[in-house]
Amino acid sequence: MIRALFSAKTLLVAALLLAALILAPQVLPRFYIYLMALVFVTGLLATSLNMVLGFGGMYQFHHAVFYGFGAYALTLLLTKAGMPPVFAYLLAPCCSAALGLLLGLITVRLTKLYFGMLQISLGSLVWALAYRWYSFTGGDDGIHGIPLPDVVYSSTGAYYFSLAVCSVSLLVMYLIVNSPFGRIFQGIRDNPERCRAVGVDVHRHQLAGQAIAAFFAGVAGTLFVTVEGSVFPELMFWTLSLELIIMCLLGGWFVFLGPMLGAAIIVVLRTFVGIYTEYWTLVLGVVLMLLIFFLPEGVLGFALRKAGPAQADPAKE
Amino acid sequence: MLEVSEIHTYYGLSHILFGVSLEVSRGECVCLLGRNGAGKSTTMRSIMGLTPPKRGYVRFQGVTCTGEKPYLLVRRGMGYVPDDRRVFADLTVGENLEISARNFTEGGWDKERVYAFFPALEKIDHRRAGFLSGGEQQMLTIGRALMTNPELLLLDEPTEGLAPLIVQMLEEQIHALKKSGLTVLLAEQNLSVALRLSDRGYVIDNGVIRYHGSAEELQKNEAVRRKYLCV
Amino acid sequence: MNRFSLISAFLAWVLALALCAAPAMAAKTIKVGIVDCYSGPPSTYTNDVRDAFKLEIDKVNAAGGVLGRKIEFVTRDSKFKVDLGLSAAKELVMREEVDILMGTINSALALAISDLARKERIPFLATFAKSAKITGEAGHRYVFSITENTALAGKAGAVGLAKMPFVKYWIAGDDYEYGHAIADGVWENLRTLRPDVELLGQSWWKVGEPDFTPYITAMLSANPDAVIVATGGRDCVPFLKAAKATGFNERVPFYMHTATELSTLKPLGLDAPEGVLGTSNYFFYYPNSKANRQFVKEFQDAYGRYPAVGAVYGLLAAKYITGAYQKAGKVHTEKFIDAMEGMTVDSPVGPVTMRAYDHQAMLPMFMGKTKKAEGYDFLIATDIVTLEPEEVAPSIEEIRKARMK
Amino acid sequence: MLRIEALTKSFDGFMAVNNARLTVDQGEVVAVIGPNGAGKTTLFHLITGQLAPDSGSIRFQEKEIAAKAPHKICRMGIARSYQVVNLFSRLSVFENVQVAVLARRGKTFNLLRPSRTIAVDETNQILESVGLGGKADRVCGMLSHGEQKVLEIAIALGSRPEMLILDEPTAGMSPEETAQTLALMKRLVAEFELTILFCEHDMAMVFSIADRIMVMQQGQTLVEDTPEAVRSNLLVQEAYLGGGAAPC
Amino acid sequence: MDFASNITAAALFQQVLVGLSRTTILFIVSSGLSLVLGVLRIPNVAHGSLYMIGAFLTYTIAAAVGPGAFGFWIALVLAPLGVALLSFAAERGLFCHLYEREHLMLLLFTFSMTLVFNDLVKLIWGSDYRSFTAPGFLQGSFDVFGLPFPRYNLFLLLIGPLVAFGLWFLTNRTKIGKIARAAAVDREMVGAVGINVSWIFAATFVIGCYLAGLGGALVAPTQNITQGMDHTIIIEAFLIVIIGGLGNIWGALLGALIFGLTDSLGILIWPQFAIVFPYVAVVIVLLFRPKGLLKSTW
Repeated sequence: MIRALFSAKTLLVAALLLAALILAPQVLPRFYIYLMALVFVTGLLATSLNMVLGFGGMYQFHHAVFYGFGAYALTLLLTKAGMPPVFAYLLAPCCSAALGLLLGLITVRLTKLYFGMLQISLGSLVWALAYRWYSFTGGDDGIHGIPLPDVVYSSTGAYYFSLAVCSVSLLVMYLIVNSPFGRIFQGIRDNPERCRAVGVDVHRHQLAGQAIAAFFAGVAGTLFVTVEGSVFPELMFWTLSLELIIMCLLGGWFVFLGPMLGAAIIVVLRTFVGIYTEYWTLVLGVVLMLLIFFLPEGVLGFALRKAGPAQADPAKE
Repeated sequence: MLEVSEIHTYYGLSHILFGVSLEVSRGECVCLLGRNGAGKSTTMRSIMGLTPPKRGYVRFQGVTCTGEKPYLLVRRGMGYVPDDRRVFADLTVGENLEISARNFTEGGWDKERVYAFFPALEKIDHRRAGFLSGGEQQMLTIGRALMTNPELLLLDEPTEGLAPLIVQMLEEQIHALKKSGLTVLLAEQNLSVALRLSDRGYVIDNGVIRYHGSAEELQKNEAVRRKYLCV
Repeated sequence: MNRFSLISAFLAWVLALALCAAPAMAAKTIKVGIVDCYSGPPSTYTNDVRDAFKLEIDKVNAAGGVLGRKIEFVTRDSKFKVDLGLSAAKELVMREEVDILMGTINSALALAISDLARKERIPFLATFAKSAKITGEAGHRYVFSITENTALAGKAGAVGLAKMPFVKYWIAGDDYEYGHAIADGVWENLRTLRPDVELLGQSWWKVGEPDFTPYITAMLSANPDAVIVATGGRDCVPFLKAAKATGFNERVPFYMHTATELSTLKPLGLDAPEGVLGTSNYFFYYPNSKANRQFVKEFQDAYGRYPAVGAVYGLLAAKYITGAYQKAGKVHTEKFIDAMEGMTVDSPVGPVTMRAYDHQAMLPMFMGKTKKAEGYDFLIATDIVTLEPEEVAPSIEEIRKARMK
Repeated sequence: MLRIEALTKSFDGFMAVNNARLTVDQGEVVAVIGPNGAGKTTLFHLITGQLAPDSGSIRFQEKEIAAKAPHKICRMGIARSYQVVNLFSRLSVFENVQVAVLARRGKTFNLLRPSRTIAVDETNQILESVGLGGKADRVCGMLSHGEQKVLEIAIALGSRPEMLILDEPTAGMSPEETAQTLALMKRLVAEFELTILFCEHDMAMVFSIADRIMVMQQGQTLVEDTPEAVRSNLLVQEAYLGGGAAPC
Repeated sequence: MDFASNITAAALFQQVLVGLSRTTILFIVSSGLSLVLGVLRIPNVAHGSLYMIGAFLTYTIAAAVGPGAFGFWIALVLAPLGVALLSFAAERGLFCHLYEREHLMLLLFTFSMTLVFNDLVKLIWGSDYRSFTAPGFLQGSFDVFGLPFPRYNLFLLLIGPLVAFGLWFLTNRTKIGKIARAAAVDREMVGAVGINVSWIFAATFVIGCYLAGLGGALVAPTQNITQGMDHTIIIEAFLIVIIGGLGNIWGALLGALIFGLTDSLGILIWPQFAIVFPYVAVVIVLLFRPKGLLKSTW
């Protein structure tokens, strides 16, 4: 199954990259390790969004809600339910997927902007719930000092854990994107009407796609908790969702790894420009505007197009 | 008056017109005949600047205006009646005409004159254009084009999909326009209407002009008609 | 998928890392890292903290620093976002390797940083976050609070209100932790002090509510004796505007924690409603002591404006830091903390002690009423009653109970 | 096989299809002709479920399919191509057809198996049979118009339909391509035992392949008869050309 | 606790009035958004930023002219014009090159603009909040059935219909309005009857943004003018436009009414959960009318 998707060269590069990442904590200062872990989390989240946005054509405007929901689910399962960490880590993304399914049931009947705005309304209700339910979710103060298993408590432990989970998740998502389901999903993106005409139940696929994307957003949420040890309602606020869309766009939203790159750029940019100036959003805004003007297919999309003019589509090799 | 020379037009990547050339002199009515998808509408759109040709040129009244914005061409004196009518559905008939008013000079076309020309429109002045019948919409698009006071009228399949009676009526009106001195380029599938109206004709097929000659010649040339128009 | 994207992703990564791997350590200074929100409404408060802190630090450095070392500080803008602030704090700890963390007006962020401080064993001085949890149930060895908190403010409000004849109350406020904590604090304490009070109802609005008129009219139609308004900083101004426009303050007396604060009253100019009850830690015109007058003068000379309440927090933070290092005798975190505990420093509001048990600075509270006054183009607080910290702070017993939970 | 009765559909008061009737028997090739705007495409939309009729019945293999969801109708065995090229624009030629094959096989919720290992033979076979075998890896936007129209048919074949509905399959094609498409249609009927319902402006093509012809005008069924009968029908000449020459 | 004890007819009436004045602001802002959405097809997230800039400009102009009614009126006229000027520059400089792009791209483009505008506002005005007051005759309140109704809200109540009438007049009675309506449906054909669509788009964009500025100017006296005031309004405006029907300015009116009234009545009836009422209203509307209440131009 792996062999069918990757060439030997790709596998080699991936192995080297992975080895480099595994060795990184030995050579890099602690802060960069933390930052890389943050990139994994954010990148995984953006990639999960892109599954429905770039590969499914759904205007998923409030993806962050599934991220935050996963983070809260893990936290509450650990603190309130006192569940063993292994189960909590497995169950939390499922909670996100269930929420994705639930919201999806209401939203998939709508298309494009209507879909997106309805999702924002519903997501805002979920956000309001987390924001208001002091006794359960800690309200806007959030929950801090979450009791994490010892393995992931140190920043190196968190790094390895998020690296592992992120790699596996990316691989699984890549498989899904290239599976029959993914193929149909791309068909729906390009032409939902035609898809119906060849016998595809578009809504059911969109629903499933949303649940899967929500699942991985939930995984990213649990990783966030692992890396930061905190949850707070901002994780489900709609502005974060828009930032995620920007990451997809920045990296290239028709390329599988585009959002990963976009997330890396934004996280690194805001951390390091933030050191020198309070006005890093200004820098980001200008960069984005230039990008939309000159590189509408995103950084990675552009690079790929330059590399191979005939085939810009990532979903196939 | 109008000179189209060797234009090549693309829709995205598909090449539609392969070096189409044609000429229309002042006061003439010239028809462009061809089957569905032969490239008639694309030729019209290329002239009008809606789908600018990639190669070749369009010259109007002695000025090369290839790829110029449509609104500038209208100001130069081109009027355009699209094949799918495209009235402004949200506006009333009167409003449709009002916003199109252009280039008015003494004795030119204004709302009154259009209503006098198409009395049927006056009665439905306040009706929303989206609720008109096909024939009424066609009158409206022609009226709308007339409001721009064109010297050359591009008429793209005015009779398409209309009932025979309406076709007949329209034919008379177009004839009247021609008599009033308007230059007309008419794209048609309906051979009989086209030949009755025009002085000369071009036959287009698959983006190439296959034949051109006077109306009589076309009428006589059975072979061309069979081959390209399957009539 | 293709090696190309992998390679380019990796290259971008390396490039990014190379770009920012600049060495950051300078020798022999004490480094303080401040994370706070310097964007948007909260900066009205946070700028004062930073500026007063800088004023005092500059003085200390000019005199040769502490233990022969200069104190330097770096700031990071959290934009009122917890995730940004938290990663900025980690950056300060891990990359800048600061000795002390300080800051933040955002309670959620303060709690998150507090957790980080405990993990990293770095002292964290919370300068503006009002959550009682910081030194209450979530308190630990490495966190200090140099500001009143919701428990303090609530009790102060209750003590003040208990002396008034009101019975039927309505509670309204910003619908977030701070609002509810203040309201609960006032109400719980008030009920203990005056068992006959009665709650008619509550209304809660979202933070940043654009129009308070519907809330005020809804409250008026319930006809309470008094209203307890628990709004955070940013909503005070529009609420007072709406109160003035509807004549709310003339119909129903109301108490609002920060109503008398300079940051609230200054933007309103002379159009603020009069007679509103409020509490605050500090006024530049009260207490009218020599220390305060001198501080106000210095601050005005440096920045051309009156110091607001945040300035006292900034000043206190600077004084605590220098004082504790001095007392510890060497730059050592654990010794620093030992020195901090129970330390008393002088301030414009008199001597302030850092309570050893919960690391809460024992600040006095001033309750007053808004009023126009000659010489100012904005309203000031009058009829000021000082509530001593011993009177309003939660007892050590209460803190212990909270931490046991 | 397909029986349409008293079918009506209006848009904002405009009767696009008005009391239309049509019967298609197993193995037949039926053409629908009529001037532009006569309601042909609307009729097809109604059959395949893109639009729901106002009234009337559409029975396919004795089952009522009016107003059913398009994907359900497709699974019952009706596939269609579109007049305006309507493809999956970012997918390759191979993938375009594969989508349809996968959808038919019902493997669409298979999440982890690489799709390039599934249904490859069948897809390639379809591409071969329509003559697009050599262009499987092209992004479909790069094809010529004629090839895109053929791809339209290939996608429809991917659903393995019993009945194929083609909306102007040769519009915009060169004479050579038209001839090839005609041959393709004939082969399809023979090889796959398909029933074909199509509409077309190219009368030469219509009369060379159709077993029966339905003439539509202003949404109504004007005539439904054999080619010979239609050719000589005065009503048709009237409708088509406003009196004048007969359609060839 | 009894929720209903304070719900009297007078209170209800009062809440409706107050809700209507809130509706005015929402309508002004969201109709501008709707106009831009309908004609130019730009989901302009930066609309909220323009609203904020309008409020800041109002403050600055009023402060520059000096206290009193005169400064207020001058600011009320000039500030929206300033915003219009800014949007004109943005349209000619940026947007007019982007009309063919996908909606998502435009959405993100305008979102990037909000980032830029936000920091620019901070650079120009600082991050403190500002406040200024309406002139004397608009201050205070008068009694309606024993409950105070602020004069300024009455002023808003008068402005609302005025703006609605102005918009109606603009779209139905002026040539540019008619052209804009035509362009909303078929921009190519508008060009083909000799109209320079580009300028129509510019004009529509400027008018839409002017409305954002006007909304900002009108709320300025009732709020503190700060960074971040764009956040709430833009999400509300988008929801209003969506439930009303994209691009339909009467839909914006209807949506604003629903939003304003559910909000203010919610405050009276169930104050603890008032904040969720408008969102629930949106969800209900979209469940039953997935394309919004009135006809959308999309």
